[in-house]
Amino acid sequence: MPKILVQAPVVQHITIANLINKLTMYMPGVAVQAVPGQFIHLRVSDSCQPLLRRPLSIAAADAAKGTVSVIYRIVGTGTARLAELKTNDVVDVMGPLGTGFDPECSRPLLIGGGMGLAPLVFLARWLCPRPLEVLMGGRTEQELFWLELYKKTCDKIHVTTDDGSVGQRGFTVDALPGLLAAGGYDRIYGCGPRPMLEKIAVLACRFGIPCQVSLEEHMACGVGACLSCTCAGKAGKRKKVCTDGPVFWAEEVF
Amino acid sequence: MPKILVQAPVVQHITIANLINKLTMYMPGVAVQAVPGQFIHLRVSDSCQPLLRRPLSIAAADAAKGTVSVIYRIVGTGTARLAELKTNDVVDVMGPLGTGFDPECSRPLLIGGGMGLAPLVFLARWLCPRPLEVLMGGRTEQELFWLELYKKTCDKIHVTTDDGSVGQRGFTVDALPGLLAAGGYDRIYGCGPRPMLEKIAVLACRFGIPCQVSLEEHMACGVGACLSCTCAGKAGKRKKVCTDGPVFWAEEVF
Amino acid sequence: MPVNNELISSDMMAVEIAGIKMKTPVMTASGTFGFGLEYEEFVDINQIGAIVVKGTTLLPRSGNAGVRIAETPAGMLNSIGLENPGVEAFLAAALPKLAQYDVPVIVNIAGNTVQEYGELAKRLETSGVAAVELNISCPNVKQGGIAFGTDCDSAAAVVSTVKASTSLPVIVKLSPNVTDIAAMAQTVEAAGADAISLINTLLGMAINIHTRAPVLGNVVGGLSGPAVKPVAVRMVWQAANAVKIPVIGMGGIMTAEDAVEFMLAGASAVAVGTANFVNPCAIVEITAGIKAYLVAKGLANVGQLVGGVNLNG
Amino acid sequence: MPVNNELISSDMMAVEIAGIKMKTPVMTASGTFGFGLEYEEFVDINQIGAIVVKGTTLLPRSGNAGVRIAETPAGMLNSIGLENPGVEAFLAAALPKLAQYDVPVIVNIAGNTVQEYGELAKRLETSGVAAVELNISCPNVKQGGIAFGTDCDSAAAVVSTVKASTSLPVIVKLSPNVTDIAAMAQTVEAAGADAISLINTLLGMAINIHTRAPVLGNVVGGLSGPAVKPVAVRMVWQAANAVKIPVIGMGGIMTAEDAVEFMLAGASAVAVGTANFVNPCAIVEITAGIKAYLVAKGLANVGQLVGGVNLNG
Ligand SMILES: Cc1cc2nc3c(=O)[nH]c(=O)nc-3n(C[C@H](O)[C@H](O)[C@H](O)COP(=O)(O)OP(=O)(O)OC[C@H]3O[C@@H](n4cnc5c(N)ncnc54)[C@H](O)[C@@H]3O)c2cc1C
Ligand SMILES: Cc1cc2nc3c(=O)[nH]c(=O)nc-3n(C[C@H](O)[C@H](O)[C@H](O)COP(=O)(O)OP(=O)(O)OC[C@H]3O[C@@H](n4cnc5c(N)ncnc54)[C@H](O)[C@@H]3O)c2cc1C
Ligand SMILES: Cc1cc2nc3c(=O)[nH]c(=O)nc-3n(C[C@H](O)[C@H](O)[C@H](O)COP(=O)(O)O)c2cc1C
Ligand SMILES: Cc1cc2nc3c(=O)[nH]c(=O)nc-3n(C[C@H](O)[C@H](O)[C@H](O)COP(=O)(O)O)c2cc1C
Ligand code: FES
Ligand code: FES
Repeated sequence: MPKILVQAPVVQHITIANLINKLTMYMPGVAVQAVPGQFIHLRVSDSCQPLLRRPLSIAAADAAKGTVSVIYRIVGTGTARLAELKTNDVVDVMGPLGTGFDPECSRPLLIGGGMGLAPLVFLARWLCPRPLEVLMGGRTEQELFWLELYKKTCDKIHVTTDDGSVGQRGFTVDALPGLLAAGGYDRIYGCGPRPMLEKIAVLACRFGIPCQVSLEEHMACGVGACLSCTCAGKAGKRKKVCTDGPVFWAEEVF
Repeated sequence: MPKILVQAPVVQHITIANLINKLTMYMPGVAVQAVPGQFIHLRVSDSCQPLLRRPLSIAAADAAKGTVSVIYRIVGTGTARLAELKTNDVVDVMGPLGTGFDPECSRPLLIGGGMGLAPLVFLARWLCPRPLEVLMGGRTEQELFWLELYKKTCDKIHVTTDDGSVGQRGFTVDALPGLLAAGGYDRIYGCGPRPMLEKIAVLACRFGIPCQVSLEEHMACGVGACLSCTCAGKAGKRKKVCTDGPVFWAEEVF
Repeated sequence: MPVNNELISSDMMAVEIAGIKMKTPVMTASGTFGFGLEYEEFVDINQIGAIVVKGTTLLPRSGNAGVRIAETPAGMLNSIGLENPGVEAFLAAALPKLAQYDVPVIVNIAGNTVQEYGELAKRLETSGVAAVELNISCPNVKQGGIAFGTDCDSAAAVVSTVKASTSLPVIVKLSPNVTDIAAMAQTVEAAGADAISLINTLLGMAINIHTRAPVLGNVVGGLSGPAVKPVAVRMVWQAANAVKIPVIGMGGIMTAEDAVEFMLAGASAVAVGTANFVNPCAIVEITAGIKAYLVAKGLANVGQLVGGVNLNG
Repeated sequence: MPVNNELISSDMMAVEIAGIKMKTPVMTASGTFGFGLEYEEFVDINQIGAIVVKGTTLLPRSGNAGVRIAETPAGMLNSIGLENPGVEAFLAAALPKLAQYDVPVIVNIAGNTVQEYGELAKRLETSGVAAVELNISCPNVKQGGIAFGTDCDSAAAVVSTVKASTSLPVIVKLSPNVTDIAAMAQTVEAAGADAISLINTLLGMAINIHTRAPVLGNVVGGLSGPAVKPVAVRMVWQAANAVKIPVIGMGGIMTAEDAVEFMLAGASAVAVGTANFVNPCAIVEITAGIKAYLVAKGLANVGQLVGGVNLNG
């Protein structure tokens, strides 16, 4: 699976919620190879302002159409630049990068917090037609535009919000013990803030369910060359989030 | 005449020759004050790449419509950025800056080389309906799109090209002695490369004709604060091209 | 009772550096704001913390020949070479105009010799001058420039001579072109400096690959602007931790966020240089932005920011 | 007779630095190109002048904790802290893979003590290693780092110890965080360096004004990228004029124009660092661009550029 550099035209760029956009680009070479959990590394400006690329998870890849989509939140300069892209503008993209999720399971539970739900959209589609459940957490009702993106692929959608405006009040991890006790899952996939993933890993271990998590670190190269993204791994071995991950077995990194 | 900072919408942006554009912006406060020879200082990017503003001479100002135009050649990063502007885009502009031409004359000769012809377009219009002659020089026929811009205001247009493709072969200054000997001018206005201006100054002095020249220097502030643009003046006194000029009496600076 | 915004805001922004009372901590950086009035049409001069005027010498100087500025990625090089009309012309022409405003005037001075610094400081001990800033760090002149600022002994000699020649507060402007900025800060503190300011420009160079000539007439020049900000913040942090006298921070400040960053690193006041060229209203916008930051963070006084970086954060 | 472009171009681009024969003058900068193969899918490794691998230490190091990079205007700060698997792992795992290619491999080494540098150099005197580059300028580790590179005596001690321990060519990588780069260059030349490379990163800092914490886990980090280019060009120019040994120039090279600028300033070869992150094809594009420049200017050999800046231009 070679990593490639492409000048990808924008096919569609839509706002799906407040400050959340979905960007679809034409890059057949990436689309045909991509697996869920992998990411692309986008150049957001042709000047050196900002200088570095921005990593975004692949939220959809359509090998037939040759398109790859990302779902991103506008949080700073780089994503604000990205938001200016119009149809047919060309984006400089490296991809697909990193190691994706392992699909060997029959009753998975997907757990996503915030933008961690973006790569899981792709994963859910990929795992179809397995019976699928997703546990999603957001701060308020406003973040639950994700429901729409999961309803076709998932049989059951469990929702928590910090303020209780939709679903159960609290965090995903508060709802998790109950779900796991009800049982039946043979795999957990988690993506979201690190504290959430750590708690998921503990519970997964307790319930004896194999668990994969997707990590985030600040990245310069995206290909394992700069060591800006490494995290502590098992037995003191460092892991590169950009190439050894972003997806890891929970016990590799926690 | 206060200098102002305005966010000026682009009214029209057209290509008038290869790599030469005319940009018209709405900035009534500048338009109403501007006199020929003055310039505006444009920010070409909202990031710090490029960082500094770019000075461009005012080529037209329409107080009634509130518009100001510049004619510029794409030579580097900044002017390339400028060239991307579309109608209704907003440009951050300081102006009007510098000291303009003195209009007290009755039979002026305007002499322009290359982009030095841009401010003289405005000057020619301003001096109407005096009998006007312009001597213009370019490298080839391709640069003589200027003819079009002067034919309404000028009675006589004298042309030189380096390659002789139009008008007299040679430089403007080669044609100048003949014109001055034929006589009758009571003012010379020159704008263009420094060596040309120096020669004009010498001839003007020899023929006893008051002469104003417009100089160019690299500028940071444009308002007299940084001293990046100063040139040697009379009696060892330094002159700021951005505020004491860009228009000087020839004997002040040569 | 209606809130008097003006009063609240003055109080929350006021600072005092080495006895100089300023309405805000935002000053102009020497050499980027002329003699203080060039930006009058864009900025309400009375809203500036202090005006630091262009480097002034005993005799007039015409500066360096050739091209004096070059643009670089997120920065600029300059090699003005201390062009200025000399201290007498400053006193006769520029100072009276500045005196109309209610803003402290700080005169940046450069000498060819240690003695010249002393003479300049003495000459400037006059009504209307709030302090002198010793430019021992100008990279653009052969003498009286960077040599004093990169050698501890010379720096100390300049400072003690000036202190002996004037009762004005003495700010020493440090060069970033040194191995150990903390040692330099301590040296000038020990020699009697009332405050330090930093950074002056980093020595840089650019070459035109088509003509093969240096872009600047003077071959090398001083780098300023956003590009140098990380170096400046680091040096302000190191210097502020090394001395007890107040630190005036500068180097690439374009926004209020940048100014706050310098204050958190240890600066009691900040100066804005290159940003003026990009945005003539930079100083007032930065001042307003700091105020807004204080309000948003519930802070009563800008002094609460100084040195507030939390290393265990 | 058909022109053999391949041959012409190899000839015109070939350089030899301290006995290391390189097909082109464009090398990788240590720490930005991993162990040489991470960019394999983007770059034809055989077209690279030389591969300088990540800073290697005697024992494995896990590097600094917390966030390790921060973006700055036209640059970046890094505080990797010399994470690496140690010299034995390098020799066992990385070197054999690099040996497949026809490209000189230069190992960047860092020791905690003078002796460690010697041991590392001795251990690396093995087939497949073309030279060692002494990293006496890493701003991100407490020992074995910048301290050696900012003090002439320590630098000389490291160089002479290494020279006594190996017959490999020794390149000394200088820190820009010094007052007098020319003096440092002369010191390491006198101590036996076969070449010098510069600049390493400028020490910088960034603070998050919302959390008040330093952006980098290590508080300070090294600034690289276009922002530092003017400083790097100036230092290369000063160093090249101070020594007779060849100079490898780096610091913010993004384009062929930048590379040519360094060579005109006096660099016999150049290294590309941060640019790889922005454009994974940077090295090949820069190489092609230099060739195109030579052709356009009618130059037969890239060596003709070296030190070609015309000060009277
Ligand atoms: C493997 C991976 C996949 C990601 N997938 C997504 C996604 O699908 N959708 C989404 O909205 N976001 C995703 N992120 C986070 C996204 O990369 C950042 O939000 C983005 O880089 C912020 O850039 P900015 O310039 O807008 O913000 P700024 O805060 O201005 O960025 C400053 C610098 O910090 C880096 N940075 C800031 N936040 C992060 C972060 N959370 N992770 C890594 N680097 C960061 C930026 O890349 C940049 O170098 C992912 C991150 C990683 C590492
Ligand atoms: C008072 C004044 C009036 C001008 N009027 C016009 C005009 O009407 N039409 C026109 O086409 N050009 C005019 N110029 C020149 C114009 O400013 C430059 O062509 C332009 O700044 C180049 O910017 P760039 O980024 O495209 O080029 P680059 O070469 O990339 O610019 C690099 C830096 O050098 C400066 N620079 C480059 N060339 C010049 C130059 N000739 N004069 C001053 N600074 C320069 C730039 O401003 C910038 O800071 C004028 C210059 C001055 C000083
Ligand atoms: C054009 C220019 C002229 C300068 N002249 C002086 C000077 O005369 N004296 C001085 O101490 N510093 C001088 N400086 C340095 C600035 O005061 C300031 O220290 C430096 O530019 C860093 O701040 P900045 O990045 O905000 O510009 C000058 C800087 C510039 C850009
Ligand atoms: C992420 C990163 C890691 C680096 N690691 C090393 C290193 O291990 N050893 C070293 O000598 N220099 C190291 N450097 C410095 C570079 O080799 C180079 O000197 C510097 O970045 C300037 O070049 P650039 O602007 O092209 O990046 C590192 C730079 C970066 C950005
Ligand atoms: S981002 Fe460079 S090693 Fe992971
Ligand atoms: S451009 Fe600043 S003084 Fe003229």
